[in-house]
Amino acid sequence: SMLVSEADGGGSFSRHGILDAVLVAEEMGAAVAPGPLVPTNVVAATISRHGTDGQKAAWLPGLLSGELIGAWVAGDGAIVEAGAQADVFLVTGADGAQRIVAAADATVAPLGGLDLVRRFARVDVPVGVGESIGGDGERELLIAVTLQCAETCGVIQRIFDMTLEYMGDRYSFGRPISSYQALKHRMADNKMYVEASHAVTSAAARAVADEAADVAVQVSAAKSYIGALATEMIQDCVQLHGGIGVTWEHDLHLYLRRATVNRATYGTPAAHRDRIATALVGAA
Amino acid sequence: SMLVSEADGGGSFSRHGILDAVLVAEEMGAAVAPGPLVPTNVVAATISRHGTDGQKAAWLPGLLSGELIGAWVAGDGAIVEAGAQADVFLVTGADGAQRIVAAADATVAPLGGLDLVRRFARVDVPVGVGESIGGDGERELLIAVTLQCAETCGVIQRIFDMTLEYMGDRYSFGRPISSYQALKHRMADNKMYVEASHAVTSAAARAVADEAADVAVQVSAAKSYIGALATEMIQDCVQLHGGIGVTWEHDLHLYLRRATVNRATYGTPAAHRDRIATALVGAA
Amino acid sequence: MTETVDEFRTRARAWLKDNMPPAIFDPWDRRAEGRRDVERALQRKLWDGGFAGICFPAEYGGLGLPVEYQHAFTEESAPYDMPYGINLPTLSILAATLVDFGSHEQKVRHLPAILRGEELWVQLLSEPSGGSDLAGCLTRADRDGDVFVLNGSKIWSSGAAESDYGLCLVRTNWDVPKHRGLTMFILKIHQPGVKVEQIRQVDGSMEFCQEFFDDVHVPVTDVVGEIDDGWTVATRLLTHEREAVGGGSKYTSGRFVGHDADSGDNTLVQMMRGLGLERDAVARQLIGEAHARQFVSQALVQRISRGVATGKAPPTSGAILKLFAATNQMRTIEIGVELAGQAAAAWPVAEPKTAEQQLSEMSLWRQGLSLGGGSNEMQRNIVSERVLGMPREYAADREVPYREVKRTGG
Amino acid sequence: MTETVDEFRTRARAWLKDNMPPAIFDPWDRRAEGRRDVERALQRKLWDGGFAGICFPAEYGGLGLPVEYQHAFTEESAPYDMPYGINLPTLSILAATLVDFGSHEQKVRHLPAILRGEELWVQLLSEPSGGSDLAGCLTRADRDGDVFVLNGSKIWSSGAAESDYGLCLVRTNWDVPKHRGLTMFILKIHQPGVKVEQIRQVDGSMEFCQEFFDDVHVPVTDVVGEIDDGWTVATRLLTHEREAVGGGSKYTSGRFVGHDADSGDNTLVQMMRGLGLERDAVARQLIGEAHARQFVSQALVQRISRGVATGKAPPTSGAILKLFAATNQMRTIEIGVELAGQAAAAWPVAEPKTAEQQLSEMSLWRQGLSLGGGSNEMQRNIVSERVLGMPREYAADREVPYREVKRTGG
Repeated sequence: SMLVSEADGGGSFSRHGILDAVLVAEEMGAAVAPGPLVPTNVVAATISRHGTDGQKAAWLPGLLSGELIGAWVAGDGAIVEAGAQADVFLVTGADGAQRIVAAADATVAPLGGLDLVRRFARVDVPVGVGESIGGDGERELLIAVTLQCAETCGVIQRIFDMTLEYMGDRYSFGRPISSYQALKHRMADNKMYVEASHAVTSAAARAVADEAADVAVQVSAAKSYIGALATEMIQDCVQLHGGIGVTWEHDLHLYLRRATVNRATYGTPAAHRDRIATALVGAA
Repeated sequence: SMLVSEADGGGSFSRHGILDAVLVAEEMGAAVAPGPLVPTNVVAATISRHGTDGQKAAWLPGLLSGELIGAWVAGDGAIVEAGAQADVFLVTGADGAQRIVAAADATVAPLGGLDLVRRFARVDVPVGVGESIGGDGERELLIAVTLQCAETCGVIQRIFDMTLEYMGDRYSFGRPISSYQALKHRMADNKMYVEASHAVTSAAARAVADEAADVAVQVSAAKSYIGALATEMIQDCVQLHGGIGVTWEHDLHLYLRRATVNRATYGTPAAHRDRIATALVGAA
Repeated sequence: MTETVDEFRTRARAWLKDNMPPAIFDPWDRRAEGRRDVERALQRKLWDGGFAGICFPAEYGGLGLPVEYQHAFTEESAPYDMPYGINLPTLSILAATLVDFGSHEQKVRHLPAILRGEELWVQLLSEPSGGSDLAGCLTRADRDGDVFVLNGSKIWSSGAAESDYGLCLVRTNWDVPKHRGLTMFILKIHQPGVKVEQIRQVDGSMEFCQEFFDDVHVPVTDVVGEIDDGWTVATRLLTHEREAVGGGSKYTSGRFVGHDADSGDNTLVQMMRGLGLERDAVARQLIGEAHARQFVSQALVQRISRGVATGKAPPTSGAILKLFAATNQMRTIEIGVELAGQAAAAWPVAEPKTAEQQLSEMSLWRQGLSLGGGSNEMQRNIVSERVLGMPREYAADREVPYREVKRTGG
Repeated sequence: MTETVDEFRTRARAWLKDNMPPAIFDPWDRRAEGRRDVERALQRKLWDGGFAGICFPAEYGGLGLPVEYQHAFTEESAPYDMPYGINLPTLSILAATLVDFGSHEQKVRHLPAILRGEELWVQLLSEPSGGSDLAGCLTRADRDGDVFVLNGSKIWSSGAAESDYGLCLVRTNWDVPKHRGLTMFILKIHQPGVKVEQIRQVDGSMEFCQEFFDDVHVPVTDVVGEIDDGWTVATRLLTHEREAVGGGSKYTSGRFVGHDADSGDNTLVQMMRGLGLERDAVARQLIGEAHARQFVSQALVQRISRGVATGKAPPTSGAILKLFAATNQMRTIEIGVELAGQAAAAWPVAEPKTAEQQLSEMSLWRQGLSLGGGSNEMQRNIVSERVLGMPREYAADREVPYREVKRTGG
């Protein structure tokens, strides 16, 4: 993982692991890759940052090699990404207290879900099991949301490129559909959305890397901007594809599923807007 | 007034006064006429429906002839339409109890406002003054909102017609701007909005006339649909007019002012959406 | 003496109570397997009870009554299950077009059978290469004496695999501009040379089909309208489609018209309760908006239908209804996804499905109504050009022999 | 030895503290009467302190430094009042175009004067009949020896009445297609034959003007670029404008660029507190959205500016910034109206105006940024055609002698 310090066996291509992880996340989005992007990164980062030597020795080598899978149980554990695949859980309580819990010590119930390859589970962790570890869930959330936004950027960039190409190839009424002004204007807006999404995600990633004073607001700004915009933009691209866009054979729906799941998890856009409001005018 | 029974000196062109009043309201909207449309109608309707013979004799002839102006003070009286011009107030308390109060018995402070011809005032009515009258403010609100929506329909219909004509006359790059597909599609949407606004307002007016069981929801549906849609549509028409659309000389801003004021008063769209939610899932 | 609307209503109420099963609340159940046979039987019941085809001509098996009678029947039928799927497309689009353009023999042969639930029909207009450009079709019919020989392919036909007949638009003349070389045929689906393949949609369902034609023989007597004048028939068919999908057809019987026409409003309320969001101020705004839109939708159908019926609005105004229905579906499902929150991502596997799961899966298919039956873009063209009279869009294929026109992949 | 960015920043911080007055929080005050003279004086201070024209060529009075120095200065200047109004249009559009196309003599004559705050400039492009079609201008210049004689009218020039010079696009040849018969002139505003009328906007303000030209004599030496090649100059001017209005120009100094570029974000927070809505869940959603958009806006400016600077993005990408800035302003003001609720309709008459009154009046002018500096529609054309390479829109006036082209009222 790029979020684990070099001393702990991790490493990164640049000074800040998060900036590299963001690039990987974008690639995963572009390919709608299945891998547990967020959970393993979050768990490994917390163990590297706050773990005892024993905790590091127990889990980091496996997490770094990919032999072990980590998952993050926040709040009530109703929807935990990779919960049924995980070997180890980072559990964050309502009070922010964190524990490392072996999967065998928790009760796991796999869930159905919209994403066909990335799975979720309900995870119930009994009181008192596991070992205490530092951190309070906030930095975990910032990392999770930043990576998730980056992945969604990869998704919408790919969909945008795919749609632009399709519009040039497809003729209607003797003209390529890319020549119709109403559609051109929508693609101009979509281009703006894609660029703006990349921009705010990069800014959020830099804020996480630099531990900027306003990092929480910057990360929530990214999620609240991108969350519903991504699904709306993909739906517009489905529309621009015509009937083929709603068939199983066309990949579009895989991207729509991923973007919808990313929108709904690690705090909805609405929840993140409320976090921003808290920063501006205090808690509700 | 068309909302006063014939026995009380009112009268209407059809069985239901509200349906005729709606037509008048639309005309007023199309002309951005100044007259106190809602207040006098609401006050006269309540006196006709619930007033004693004495109250009717004291106020109705004047209200019907236009010699007297009525205004409706609901809630805290912070923003009362025609408050500074009124001779008589219908006051609805927080508990729904209603009173008829002569203007001289209240404290009136004129306000500045967005509409250049339709004015508002702060009205403070001392406890205990005035005469009790029936009703609880609910039917008053239904009449007010229905008339207001009808007026806004007149506003957006006029703006739509004006814009469509302008687009045919105006050339850009050697073509009338009405020939650009991106603009045509926006006008198609605008046409749909205008028709939908007329439709839901007519339905609400019929529900008020028939005292339908779901009248409250129907009226709130009209307001919550039309409220922000009207201002947004007018702004789009400003945009379609180009620079001339934001000049004082062009009438567009008069309509925008009226639509904005109608949106903001007698319950915001948000307040009316909440009323609908109450009907569906109970009070908040 | 003619029965009044009120008398008709009273009689219908009693008959419905005695004959029709209770309504199916869940709109998703109406897409279940075997549903088509259920609907054929329901339609047969209506026929036997004398309530089928209320606005269809009496000469061809209908009741020949004004639309007010149909509205009354539809209102009374709300508590009961009805053959909603036969409304659209069979009754309101295909049979409606036959009423307008079919020969006397064609009407006698098909309309009563349709009203008895014996024939389900489908429209065969779109082609794989064509998209919105329906007149740009490449499926061809070559005349050979008293028959035409069809070759080509059609796509996006709703439920063709389980249907009996189609109206099929094909090119019969390549030397004239595209709108002038088309002919509309009645086509039996299940016959040699016709292969039907189902298309799997994003939500896993199989509503649509693609058909392949390999030397299919069609008698000249199955031409609807004139040879090479099929576009006139197709235009009327599309007008009926817009009205029907928008909810304004007089030929539909029962409240649910079009797939998912319920727009998920009930599902949203159910979900809000299930998630305990009744007092959440933001959720209340969303449900309030969705519900308001339902009222607007109904009111708009009334306004436009009346406008068209009385001649105050042009017939093309049906495009406004179609556009509203489709964009309203987009917005309502978006509201659902927003309401569902985290629950849109994953759910306990359960039967019946939770409202969140239904909504979330439905969101994949959100643009369905915006694409089928003429895309939103086509409706906006129609509204701007034919309702508002704005200048026509430049078409590169106008007044050019069709064989010279540029096409996808060409 | 060259000063590093950090050294420059430190020196700037100290100088600003000692010399510049505190920032004006309220963006509306920046439109007050007399503001232009204040800004001329502020610009003069920058000049005297050696901080004017950081990215302008040293040869013409600037500092000739890379953009990082300007960014550092802008960041440091945040707490202080700056000549924001001179940034746009004088420095970032008109002076920028002079840098690119002016002759050596023109630059020597005007650039130092501009950097000293002595010359305010204005663009004279739009015409009453023209709208977005800037090249379709009808103002004419006829050559008479060493001078051209101008006749016609320009409109939507920002603050022309209080400005000194303009770049004015006029038609010098009617026998060629429209883009090939234009010439760009330096035009002194206050001279015989030029009449300037102010236009009253919907919010009562008088920012824009219309100019009337009646036999105005302009020396040939005031032609910028080549005669009949003014469209090349205008195109570059428009590129500078998009960058500047979008917030990505290296020639602006100080954070507020463009009118109301603050987008009312602070006003919204102020209003929310004033109305006691801090705990209203719906209001919190709105303020959260507005604030998030501010971050997106800033991040987008950075991304696109860097992309253009490094050649990764085409120069026309400035259109994305302009479109975002304008649509963001639309949405932010709409959020304000929604937040204000009933208070948007009427208010106690007070000085200073309440936040609600400001917002409400500002909403009348909401489309200002979407119209000025190239409408949103033009930006969408540019993004789709020149950034994305989609096919060009059909123009009825292409390759036709301009005197034959159809025009408004023609």
